[in-house]
Amino acid sequence: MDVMPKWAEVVLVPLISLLLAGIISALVVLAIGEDPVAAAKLMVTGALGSTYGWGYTLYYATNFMFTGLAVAIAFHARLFNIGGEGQAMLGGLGVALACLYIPWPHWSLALVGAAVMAGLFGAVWAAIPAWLQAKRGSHIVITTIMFNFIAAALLNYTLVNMLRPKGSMDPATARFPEATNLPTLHDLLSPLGIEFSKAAPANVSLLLAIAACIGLWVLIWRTRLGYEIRAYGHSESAAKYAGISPFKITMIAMIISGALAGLMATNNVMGEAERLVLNSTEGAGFIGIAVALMGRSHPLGVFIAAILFGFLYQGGAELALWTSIPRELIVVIQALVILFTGALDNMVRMPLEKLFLALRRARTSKAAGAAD
Amino acid sequence: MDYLTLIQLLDSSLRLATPLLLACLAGLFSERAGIFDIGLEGKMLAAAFFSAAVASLTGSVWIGLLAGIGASLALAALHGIASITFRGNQLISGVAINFLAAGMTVLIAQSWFKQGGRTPSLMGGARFEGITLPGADAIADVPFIGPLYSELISGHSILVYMALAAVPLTWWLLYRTRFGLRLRAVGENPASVDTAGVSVVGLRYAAVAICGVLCGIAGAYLSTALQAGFVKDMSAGRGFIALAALIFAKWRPWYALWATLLFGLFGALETRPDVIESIIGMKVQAQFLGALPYIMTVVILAGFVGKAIPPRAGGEPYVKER
Amino acid sequence: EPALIFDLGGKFDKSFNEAAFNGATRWAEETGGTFREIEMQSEAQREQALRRFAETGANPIITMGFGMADPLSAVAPDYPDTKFAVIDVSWLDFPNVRQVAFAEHEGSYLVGMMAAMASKSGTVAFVGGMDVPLIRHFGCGFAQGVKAANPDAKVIANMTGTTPAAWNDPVKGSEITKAQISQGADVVYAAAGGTGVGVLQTAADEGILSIGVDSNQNHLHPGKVLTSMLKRVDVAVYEAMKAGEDLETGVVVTMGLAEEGVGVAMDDNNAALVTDEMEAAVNAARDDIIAGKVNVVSYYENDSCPALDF
Amino acid sequence: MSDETTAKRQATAASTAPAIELKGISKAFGPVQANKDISIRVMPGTIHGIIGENGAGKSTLMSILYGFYKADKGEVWINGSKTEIPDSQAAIAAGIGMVFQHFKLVENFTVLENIILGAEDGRLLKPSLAKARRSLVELANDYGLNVDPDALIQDIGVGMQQRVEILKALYRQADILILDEPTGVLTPAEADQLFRILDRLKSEGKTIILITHKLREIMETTDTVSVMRRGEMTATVKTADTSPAELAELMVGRKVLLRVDKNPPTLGDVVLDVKGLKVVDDKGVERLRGIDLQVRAGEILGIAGVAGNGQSELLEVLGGYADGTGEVRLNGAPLDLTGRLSDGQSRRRRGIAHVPEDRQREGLIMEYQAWENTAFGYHHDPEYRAGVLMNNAAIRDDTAEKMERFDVRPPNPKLAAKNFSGGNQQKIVLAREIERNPDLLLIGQPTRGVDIGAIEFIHQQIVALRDQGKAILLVSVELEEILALSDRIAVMFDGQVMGERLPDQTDEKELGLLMAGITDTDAAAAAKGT
Ligand SMILES: Nc1ncnc2c1ncn2[C@@H]1O[C@H](COP(=O)(O)OP(=O)(O)OP(=O)(O)O)[C@@H](O)[C@H]1O
Ligand SMILES: Nc1ncnc2c1ncn2[C@@H]1O[C@H](COP(=O)(O)OP(=O)(O)OP(=O)(O)O)[C@@H](O)[C@H]1O
Ligand SMILES: [Mg+2]
Ligand SMILES: [Mg+2]
Repeated sequence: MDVMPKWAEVVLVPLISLLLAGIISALVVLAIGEDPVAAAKLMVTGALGSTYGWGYTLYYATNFMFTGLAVAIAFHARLFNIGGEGQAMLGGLGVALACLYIPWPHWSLALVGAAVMAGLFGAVWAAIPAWLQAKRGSHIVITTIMFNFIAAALLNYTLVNMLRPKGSMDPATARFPEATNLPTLHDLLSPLGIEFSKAAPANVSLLLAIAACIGLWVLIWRTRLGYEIRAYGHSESAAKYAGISPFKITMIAMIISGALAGLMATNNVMGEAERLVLNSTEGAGFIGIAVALMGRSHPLGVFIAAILFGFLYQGGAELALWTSIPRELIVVIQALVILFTGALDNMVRMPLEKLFLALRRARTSKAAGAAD
Repeated sequence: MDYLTLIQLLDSSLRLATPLLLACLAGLFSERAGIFDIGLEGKMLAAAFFSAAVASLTGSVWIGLLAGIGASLALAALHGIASITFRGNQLISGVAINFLAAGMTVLIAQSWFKQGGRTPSLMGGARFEGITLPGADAIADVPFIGPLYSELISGHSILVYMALAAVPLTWWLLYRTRFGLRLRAVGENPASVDTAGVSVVGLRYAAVAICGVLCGIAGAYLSTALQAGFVKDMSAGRGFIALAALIFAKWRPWYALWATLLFGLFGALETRPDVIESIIGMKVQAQFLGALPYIMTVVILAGFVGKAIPPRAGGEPYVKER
Repeated sequence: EPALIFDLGGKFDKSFNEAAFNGATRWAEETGGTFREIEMQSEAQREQALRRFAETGANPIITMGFGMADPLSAVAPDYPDTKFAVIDVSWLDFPNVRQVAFAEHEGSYLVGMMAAMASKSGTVAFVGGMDVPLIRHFGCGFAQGVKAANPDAKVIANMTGTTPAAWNDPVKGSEITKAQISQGADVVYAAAGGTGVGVLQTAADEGILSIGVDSNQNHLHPGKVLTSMLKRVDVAVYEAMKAGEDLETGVVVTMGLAEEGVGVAMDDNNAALVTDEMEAAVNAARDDIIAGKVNVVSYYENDSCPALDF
Repeated sequence: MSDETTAKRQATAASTAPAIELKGISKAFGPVQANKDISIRVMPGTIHGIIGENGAGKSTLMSILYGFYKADKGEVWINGSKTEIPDSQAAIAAGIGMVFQHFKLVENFTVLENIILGAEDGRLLKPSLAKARRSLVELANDYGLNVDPDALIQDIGVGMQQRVEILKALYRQADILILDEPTGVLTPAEADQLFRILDRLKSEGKTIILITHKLREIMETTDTVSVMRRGEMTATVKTADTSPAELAELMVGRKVLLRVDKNPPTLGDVVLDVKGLKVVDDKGVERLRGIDLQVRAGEILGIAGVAGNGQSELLEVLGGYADGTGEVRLNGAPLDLTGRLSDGQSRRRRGIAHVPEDRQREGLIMEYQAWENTAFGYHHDPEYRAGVLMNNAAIRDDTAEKMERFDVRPPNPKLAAKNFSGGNQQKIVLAREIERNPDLLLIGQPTRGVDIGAIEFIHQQIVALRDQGKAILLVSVELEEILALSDRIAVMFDGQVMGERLPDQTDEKELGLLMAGITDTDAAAAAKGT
């Protein structure tokens, strides 16, 4: 039986946790001699106060949705995929190859082609650790960490020695052809008469990410495969009893996970940079872990957590732009948000539960009194 | 590869392995007690900063070491409060601690020293110097054992010897003392400890505290022994490698030593492409060289190690009453 | 009001970005002016920062690093009235962009000569940060200088890694240096950001000479740093700010030896280390390069180095 | 025994104060009121029984006495003086020992380590271990509690594990011993031995509280008995003054049939035919060493045996989640034992349903809601699916029906499995498997830990399925259950079938000998000898 009404669990607890994170962050801002109220205002208006701000917030959020979903689906099968970073790097490689070497007639086809390549490359990079886990018992946490480093080396090699245009200093590919450039939200929304900032990088792959959220929700909660993945995640022994193959589930879950991480490249590589640069993932794979954990591995939760992190990134950028607050402060604020909403949530929940229980007791005893 | 090169490689391996070993043992205590800790990295980083900062301010590396341990302990306490007292998600707490340390160290460094998130370079007594073991100079010229003793065994900072001593000590503590028995039990089945009348919470806090101390030493080793000061993000992922080594070592102290030495050796080999080339007989790409330690790890893991079974109650908060 | 955009390394990277910051600070102190600045955290902010500053009327906008080339080509045409300066880029073509490129290979060549002359063992070493072409460019010039001074000299080159962590891993820098010392190196040149701190420290501890990079690092270990390869980013930034809205754009400014954009650091800290002979050789080489009598090959020319294998 | 405890014992024997007195104990878990104002007195040197339905609050009450939970209200008096028991340490100090329903042992520790855990004599283990080893020998001699002190818990059977739990309490010199459903996992022989030990302890003046669902045990061993219902203590009576039927009624609030009613079987064709079945586990140990069995339609074949003699492996191979060698035929057609079709799905398609021995580890996903568990293993069935999707509405409707037919309480398809009591969890599994109308039902430990009201119901369902002409392979360590339900009994020992008997031509004693590995001829000889 639930002690608290659902709205309290879903809304009140995270809200109070966020508030606490905000208060502590404010104290830190104060400690380094800045004005926390102004800083907060700056973050909110900078990230949400204009379509320009939204455009950036959503751009970052798109990255985190993909990597968050990737970690989440693996969590459902009780697999801890720390390798999102490497899988996303490989996804970038897939996108680059697709965009550079195939003459696409239109962006929509290019997006499909690039997405397939990105997913494929990411999936392969996840499938190897999955196979090693399923067949050889090699702990997936170690192997995926190792595969991140290996991916970085591989990417470095291909960019420095193979894909870099001759004579360029920048370890990056050439710009992708015009035809592969994805429409931004400005391009998508202006035909509808909605004015959206032209400069912001949020693009059509946001829709892809949202589709991935919905698709994953259907997969996890509505399909037989999702049912099997969750069952395996909850209890391997019971899964075996029911005829669910651990090998199959491990492979499938990790392949989906890797493909999702790889798909991130449609946003940052194809949608934003329009070329593959060396450090294109910038730790989004790791942020994905925090996003999945905070979103409780539920696609809707991942969606919301991704937007929250997008907000922190963009708001933080605005802070850095307009104040002399060092960028490390943003990292601290992120840490506090993760800490309070993700790890110290019971600190808020426990007293709330007591409160609601007391309220309920009072109500039932009153009702009993009235009945007498 | 000649003998002296081998000695140099092993010497380098030992230095590189030391912070990994300390962090690995730190993780071992915590995880053996059922508290997963991916915040080793953050604790090490915080300790690296505070030990260097305080050593630089006071001029005494020992006070610095204490400060580093203190900082690491503070983060360990945070992890304890989140995951023991409030039964939070241990992974999330660890992630948060890593972020917190990465941000706070630079913020504080900047406001204290105004050198762009660094500490000033440490001089003299503010640094751990290598210790020359008795007789090292005398026998340095003796063939074979001379270099072995004077180069490889002698000449490290005291923290290296402490880390090496920590291995048998950890083993002894875990397997030969009451505390160790209870600690291992609480990671396997906390209810068994609880019904035996011993505090689960107390034991877990103790384990997390030991973890903090060891991470503190690891961090101090980075900034005050291997280096002479703090540079932002200087832990450079070593906490994660230590975690990998811990799984590699199947949560056992002696295996932890071998696993971290192996990682150390890989790291040392990476600095000697000439040696690798002479072994495999061809030139290796720089990038491949960089990836080699990680590839080797995967190969060894898949080929020889097999399944590692973590402590059964690991990662789960102990909840008596739902 | 001028604006300054730092590269991802952050303004206190003890080399490139910090030099820019120093130049800007000098300008601010001398003129009493103020400037805007931003440290970026991600690739996507490059364009964001450019537009932001352009929109709020900052002029000129000075940006750091080759990574800015691409975003700048997207932004510059949108703000024809704003003047941009970009450091380390030379291949764009916009009327409102001033490109400043440094001949790092020439400076590295000079310190390479000094290294070869200071070396007793005939073996010198190079430690790079992240393995990117720019760093190979440094190493390549260095190796050519070494060979010029001593054709028999051996150059050992190592990169720290393939991820951005390679810029901030002094521990690994130390270990690499120790490995190089055990191979006989007695002078080491570090072009590795924060990792270089470890290289210089270890060189000082182990009693060999080191060479700093970008800004003058001779003072870090007085008497133990042979010299530093100066890359006068500070001068470029200072001058761009001083020119203000009159900044000349649409040009590529090459800061080589002739322009004193690169050079070797000589001060009290290393005076005892630099022999007259060394100084003479360096000066002669500088004159020869400026006069075109000596050609230092750039790594970019055909992505390979005549004096060193990467 | 030390002088000190002897002195204490004499003191308690002399006084007339109750060994234990609980006054007005209340305890709530969140919204669940597990104990309501409970008072109870237990005199020293007696055995006091506690019975009650699943979830009545028995374990909770005892856990409070042992300091595992903290009561919201109420007092504990030990030997006539009020005692605060904030934690188990205090309970141990007050001379209380408890053997929990779910053992509290560390699986990968040795017996000895488990025994000293928390009761070490000093900071170092060596002396503690040596001392415990000596005490263990004494205790083994005194009570016949033999265990290998150096065996790992994970390597010994549950019966042995329980001995370790009892030894733990005795090692801590407990005067008051609480046993929570101790015989749920024991063989009759082991149970008998346990009760002999309890008698022995009682005669030494120790006080014992025994929680059990088995009325026979209550009648045979206790002096007084308390009945709990829905968190309240509804009655406390002298055992001599009551009867099983009365207790059963007090417990569930209605009359309960204590015997299974069944007609003689009408046998059909052979459904399951097993020949020379062998299984080797991942450690390379041969767990089944050539099994031959047949089960006919309309028949219940009961497999008796001490836990760990291969019954589990037999069920696993037949259920499709362990590999074996040999020949198994279902309705005349061979089953794949190692290949691609050797999995749970294929088995189900062939008409084999399986109620596993361990409902919480295998039969259910504890986090899944009841309706999801109803489809578990059958989630690919056409009626439960809509393309790649699950047909959730259909499954929920079906679940609601099944819950009603099987009287699952509460009949809420959306409650997670972990929130049902053990008995109701078992009913969910049974409903799922029986309602598939299988040709062959494999059923392991159908009533383990289940209260008598639910046992009655479950037994009826099994018999009803047989009467529909289905073949049933029943594995149980409860001899009583085997005898009551089976049409034929096979006894397993050490991976082999020791022999087959008809229920009306054998008794617990003969079966017990077979279960101990004493062969037919030995048994016959032994029988003659007596
Ligand atoms: N740790 C716990 N947290 C929450 N609720 C609990 C806990 N333990 C028991 N309960 C609840 O308290 C009530 C009494 O449980 P208890 O285990 O005492 O029953 P019981 O009489 O021992 O049942 P059984 O015969 O099945 O063992 C049940 O409703 C149960 O769900
Ligand atoms: N988390 C919970 N919240 C609310 N009620 C619960 C919860 N867990 C269990 N219950 C209730 O507890 C009662 C019995 O559960 P309990 O855990 O005691 O099972 P049990 O009968 O002891 O099982 P077993 O005998 O197999 O141990 C049920 O009525 C169930 O509704
Ligand atoms: Mg129970
Ligand atoms: Mg119970």
